Amino acid sequence: QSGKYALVVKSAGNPFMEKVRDGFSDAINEVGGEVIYKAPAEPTVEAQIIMIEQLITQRVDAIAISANDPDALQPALQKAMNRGIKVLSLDSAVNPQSRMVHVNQADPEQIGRVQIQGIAEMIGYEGQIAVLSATSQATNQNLWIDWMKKELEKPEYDNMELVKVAYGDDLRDKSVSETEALLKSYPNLKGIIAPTTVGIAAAGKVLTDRDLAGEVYLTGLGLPSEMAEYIKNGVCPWMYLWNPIDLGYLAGQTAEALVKEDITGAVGESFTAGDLGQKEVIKAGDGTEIMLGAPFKFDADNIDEWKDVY
Amino acid sequence: MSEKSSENKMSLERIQQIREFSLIGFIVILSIFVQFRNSNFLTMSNIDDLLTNTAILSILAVGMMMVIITRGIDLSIGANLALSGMLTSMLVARYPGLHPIAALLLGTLIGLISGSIIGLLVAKFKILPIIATLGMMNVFRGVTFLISGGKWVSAYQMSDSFKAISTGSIFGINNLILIAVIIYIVFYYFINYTRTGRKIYAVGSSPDSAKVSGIDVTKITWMVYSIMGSLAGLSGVLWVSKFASAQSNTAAGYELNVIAACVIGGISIAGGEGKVTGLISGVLLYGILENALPMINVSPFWQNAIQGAVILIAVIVSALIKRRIGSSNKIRRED
Amino acid sequence: MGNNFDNEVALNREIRAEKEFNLKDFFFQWEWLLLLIFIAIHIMNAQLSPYYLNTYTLLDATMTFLDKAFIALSMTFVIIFGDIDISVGSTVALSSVIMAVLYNAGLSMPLAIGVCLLVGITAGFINGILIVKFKELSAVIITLSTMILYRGIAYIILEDQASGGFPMWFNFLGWGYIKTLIPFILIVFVVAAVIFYLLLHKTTFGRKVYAIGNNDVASLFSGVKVDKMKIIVFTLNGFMAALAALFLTSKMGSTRPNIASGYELDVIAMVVLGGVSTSGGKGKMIGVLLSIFIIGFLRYGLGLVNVPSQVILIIIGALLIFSVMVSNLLYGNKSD
Amino acid sequence: MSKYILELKNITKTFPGVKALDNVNFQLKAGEIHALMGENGAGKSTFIKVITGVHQPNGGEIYLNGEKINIKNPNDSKDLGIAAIYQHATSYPHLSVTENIFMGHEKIDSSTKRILWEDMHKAAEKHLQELGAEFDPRRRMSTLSVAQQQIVEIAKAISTNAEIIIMDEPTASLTKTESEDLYRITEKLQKIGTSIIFISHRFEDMYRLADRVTVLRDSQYIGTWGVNEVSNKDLIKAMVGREINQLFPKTEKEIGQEIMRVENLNRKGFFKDISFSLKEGEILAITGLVGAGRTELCESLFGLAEYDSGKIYFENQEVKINEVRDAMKLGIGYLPEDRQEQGLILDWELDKNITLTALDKISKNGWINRKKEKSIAKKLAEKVNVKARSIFDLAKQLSGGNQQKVVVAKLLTSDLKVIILDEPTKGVDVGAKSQIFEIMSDLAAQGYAIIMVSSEMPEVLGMGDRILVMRNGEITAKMNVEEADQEKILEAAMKEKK
Ligand SMILES: Nc1ncnc2c1ncn2[C@@H]1O[C@H](COP(=O)(O)OP(=O)(O)OP(=O)(O)O)[C@@H](O)[C@H]1O
Ligand SMILES: Nc1ncnc2c1ncn2[C@@H]1O[C@H](COP(=O)(O)OP(=O)(O)OP(=O)(O)O)[C@@H](O)[C@H]1O
Ligand SMILES: [Mg+2]
Ligand SMILES: [Mg+2]
Repeated sequence: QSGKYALVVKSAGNPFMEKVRDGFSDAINEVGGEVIYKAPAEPTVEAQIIMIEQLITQRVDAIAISANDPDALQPALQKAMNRGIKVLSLDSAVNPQSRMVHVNQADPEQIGRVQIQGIAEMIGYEGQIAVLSATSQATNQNLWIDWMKKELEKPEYDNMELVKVAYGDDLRDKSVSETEALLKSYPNLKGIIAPTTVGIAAAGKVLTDRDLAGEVYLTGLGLPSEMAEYIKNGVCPWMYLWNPIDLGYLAGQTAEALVKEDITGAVGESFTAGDLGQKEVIKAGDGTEIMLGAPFKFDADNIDEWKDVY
Repeated sequence: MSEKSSENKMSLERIQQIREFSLIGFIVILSIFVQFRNSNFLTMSNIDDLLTNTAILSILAVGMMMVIITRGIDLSIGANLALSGMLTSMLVARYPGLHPIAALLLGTLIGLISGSIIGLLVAKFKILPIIATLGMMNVFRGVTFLISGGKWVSAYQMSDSFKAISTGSIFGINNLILIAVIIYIVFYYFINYTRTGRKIYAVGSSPDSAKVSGIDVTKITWMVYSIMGSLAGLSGVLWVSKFASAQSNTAAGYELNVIAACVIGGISIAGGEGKVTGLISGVLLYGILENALPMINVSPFWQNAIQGAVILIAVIVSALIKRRIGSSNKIRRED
Repeated sequence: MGNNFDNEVALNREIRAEKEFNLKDFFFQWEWLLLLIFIAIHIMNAQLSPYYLNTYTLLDATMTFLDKAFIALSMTFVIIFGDIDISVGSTVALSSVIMAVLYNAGLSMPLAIGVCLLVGITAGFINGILIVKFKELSAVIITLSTMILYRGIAYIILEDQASGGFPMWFNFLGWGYIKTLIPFILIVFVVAAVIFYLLLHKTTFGRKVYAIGNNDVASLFSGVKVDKMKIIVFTLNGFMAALAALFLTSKMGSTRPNIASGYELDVIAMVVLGGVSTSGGKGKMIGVLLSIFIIGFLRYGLGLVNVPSQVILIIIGALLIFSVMVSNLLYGNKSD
Repeated sequence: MSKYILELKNITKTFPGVKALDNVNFQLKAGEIHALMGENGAGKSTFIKVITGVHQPNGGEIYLNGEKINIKNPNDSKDLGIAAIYQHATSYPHLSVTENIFMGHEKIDSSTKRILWEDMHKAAEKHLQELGAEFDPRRRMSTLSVAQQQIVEIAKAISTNAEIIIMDEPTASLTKTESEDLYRITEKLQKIGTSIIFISHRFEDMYRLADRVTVLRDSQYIGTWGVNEVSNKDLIKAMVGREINQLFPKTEKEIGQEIMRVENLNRKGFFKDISFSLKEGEILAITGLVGAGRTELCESLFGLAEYDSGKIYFENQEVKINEVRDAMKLGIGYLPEDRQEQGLILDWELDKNITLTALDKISKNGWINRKKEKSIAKKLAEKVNVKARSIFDLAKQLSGGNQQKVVVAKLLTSDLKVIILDEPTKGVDVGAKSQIFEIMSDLAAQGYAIIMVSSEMPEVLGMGDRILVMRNGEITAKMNVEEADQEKILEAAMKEKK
């Protein structure tokens, strides 16, 4: 049985998404389906809406999307679902009304908390920390930052202080100047959490250039290839990310399960996701999701095997 | 009579000087304000950061200034920068032994080729600059996506010597600042003291006059876009070296920052007008805004609006000052 | 003119007032070339995708680009002036955000829509006033500043939030069909296009726009109220941006401060490919309309066969340059 | 070897649809001043552009000192020692006077190739002084008046040390005294051996300067004469192809009631204390030296620039003229000084140009009635006798004089009472001039009141009923034409105050 499976990502030219695509293709190839990969040149929701319309016209069987906006795709995706297309989101979710199920790389709560735990360990549970995020309206990041703040309320962090959340807009130049501003405005800063790939690499570069390894610690979410340099030189002892290939693979498997109508995206259903084994649909807010697993920790010991992968 | 002529003597230079002074005054006031809010602002290390971070913008601005003087515009520089940055860093990743100077030259050459294609379109095929560069912006960006295959070139793939291009320093001055200063000196001389440099103004001030007085308008136009391209190519190498990462969407939209810096610096979009000294103050003001806003803890949601308002106020104030001087000059002629 | 005048009877010479029909002149128009490209694109798309040549697809395709196209209609006037307005994307965002926020604060939807349009009008009016009051500054720099400023205000208002939850009927704007076939937006656009066509080519208003674009000094000396005209046109452009905001917002069901970024370049490309020269005074509405549909259908058709967006980028860029180059070669450059 | 320094044989030049030069011959003797005359559109400017390499001829040969040469571009001619002052200013408005003079042949340090600014400023100052000009060479070109810009153009030509200097209507925007300066310079150049080609529509210029005169008509070579060998009448006939009996055709008319009165009008920095009255059917000539503020006065009367104080009465009612529409509503029409920049839309057809001032007339509720438009345009174009094929000719295709007639036609679309004409015959040939004057007289006879600004004495005396002389923004003399003469006017125009 074949079919057309579409994967829509945030924007073109993103190595992480290229790996998601590989995993997705692996899953679809197992059943002999056709993969349609779509990546807008700019990360805008307007471009994604157009792509969804094109996919509807092509009568695909399923659309898996990593959304540039959780809400703005709702009318387009509902139109798709009305035409019988199975819709799921991955990586960056759409709201529950716009999807049948979300494939979650990691629990936002866990992502938020683990980064605080990481930085706390690095700085010895004491001192000022700051967050360098992507854009001020990036939903993913904002959700994680909220969980970070909740984690910080625990008593073991009483000696730690979150002094600022800065936004580098996922632009290299801006992320660099924001990092520099942090260092200057808070001379006692001990740690930076950057839950975004461009931000963490820019921060890593600034700390490296200023020889601040061992004085200011960096962690967050980053691409192994981008961060290899800074993990090895000690600026960022470790950081987290999930495996994009597995993420893509799970999304592909989920899409197939939806198309075959093994699942409908309701809580409690379960299916076999190829190599990843049995997966269950669980409740997430108003909607449902399938969880990939815990975020993966990259450190000096394992970074070399990953830096060439993505 | 001699009194009259000495008064007149001031008019051309005076107007521009006062305009620059007003901009510098604005910069000083802004700096004092920021310093008041964050005492780290006027420290050596921050000024060093500020200049380093503004260096690439300032290099691009010199090229853009010449383009704008000839009544043109170049929207493709961000894409051009990304293309040459990507190509160069891919090469560096493959041949880590590549000498940094060779990398710089290579990037400049790629930029030169891209720029001269645009020059050809504008000068020879008479395509309006905004269309030619808008079209080529798409093409360069697309080509960058394609050759990189969606991959980035990361820090670990770049040799230390390559990364040192932008982190290294001579006499304690960062290389980027140094390169920018050299470029400014060279172009200051070129624009003000060579015949070819003056022809740029002639072409912008009146292309028809230039044509009948035997200036090769096509050649000058072509040259200007080629220079712009070369500077964008050079900036591409500096950029990827500075940030130790090459993405296909590097510097997307950066052209608008450069154009904004130019217009703040008094380069008239209508052509024929603009000076290197004015440009420097424009670039500085822009750099300070970028540097200062993160330092004074304004809400990130306010940064855009503040930036827009400051640019608007800066250009309006300088226009008003210019107007003032212009009209008093006219009245002075009467007696 | 040569020698065919007999100077002895030169006085009170008759001057012809009928246009001779010249086949060459007639076909030697930019618009015909655009029409050819337009047809070629449909043929190509039909070859590439089996889904393409189908009433539903073709009509549906228009829904993907018509929101911007509204702005292109009024931007045509702006560019004929020899000016430019790069703040339109930000105006879309600002008017959309204010509408959403007011609706969610309890304003009724029709009123919120009214406010949306009013915001657009105000934003355009401010552009116009600044441009008229500071003539030495050129529209580029002024609208560059307001572009940053207007979006900045949208950010201040909505910060990182999205705002939506509009009533069901509002959905109709962006997604509705008339007789389940013709997209509502297409009908509105056709009406708007006809109005703008007539306005530009058949009225004194349009005539004055061309006059100002060609020579504003001579227009002023001829009694054209140049400043007033400019303010009206920029205000109109703001209004059209707000209209586009309505459709876009409906399309997305919610709004954010970062919507419609990069719209200005898309809109300018549409107008310019349509044969409207950025140096002012030249261009026809028909050309702009053709170019809107050329770019739109080309994008859609290539997307339909899943050509990577980076390749589409290259194709659109090359098309823009190629077509202008051909027109320069064919019709010669007027300034030369 | 040859007795001619420059010789052109059988030069032909066609533009798409126009044959601008048809087998034209021309010989320039070394050290002579040679006048080139002919109607507007005869091909004079095109001819000199062929010599300077701006245009390439379609046929014919050019000899310099008996040697056949090939001039491919303006640089070639510059290298050969030919310099030209073009009819339409070829200046760089944003640059300094010095740069305008030296663009392309800047003074540079021979080893470093560095531009020597100070040397250039000094040299420029010297050139300007030679020309009797007082302004500073560091000034920006755009701040100069038209006449001053013209002087810069001349300085530019002199600065190249050319052997042949061509001047295309250099006196068109100069007043009498300034023209005198120019004559002096030209003669000085001749004395040091420069050969000069001088194009002008003024006979005065020719008689004062030229040794020989060549006439072109309708792109063709008509003949060359020694200036003293040919009568004025024959020369005009050669140029126009018909006889002109009366250059200033003043018709009998009745001067009616006062229509407009200006009292103590002031605009700071431009004019002060201007008072005069104007009657129906009257031609009021305003003259003075360049820079006297006449244009500025006209602009204020037409609502283009606000006046600071003073009163304007129109048909005995006090009125305030704030913008052009106000003036037009009252029935004031204005023919601006610079027809190309201010009067016409060069890329437009004649019909659209003509009706631009009368869009209300050809439209209903804003809808343009093309049929009506075309018929009005045709009527008016014929009325002012424009030399054109059809009303769809582009304005830029017409020669200067015909362009001026189109601007006059624009005025006639409105129901005017007062017509202000600023230098209406600048750069216009005798034939067209007489036609323009004819139209003027006609209009005056129909009861229009006319204000005519002119720097040309014969015109002022020939056409004006009353004469106002301005100097430095003030009126220094008012007289009736009967009591006026050249001396009186000049004295008032140059009277030093203080
Ligand atoms: N670039 C051009 N393209 C087309 N036609 C031209 C061009 N230049 C001049 N002509 C035409 O050639 C003819 C001669 O023009 P030219 O300017 O030489 O006349 P002129 O004798 O200098 O007139 P005037 O006294 O008004 O300056 C005119 O019919 C003019 O319209
Ligand atoms: N470029 C300028 N800069 C300053 N003031 C000027 C300039 N041009 C003109 N003016 C002012 O305007 C007055 C009148 O100038 P203008 O030469 O236009 O007068 P005009 O009498 O109309 O002369 P024309 O014979 O050229 O028409 C001058 O006396 C001067 O005060
Ligand atoms: Mg001429
Ligand atoms: Mg005047």
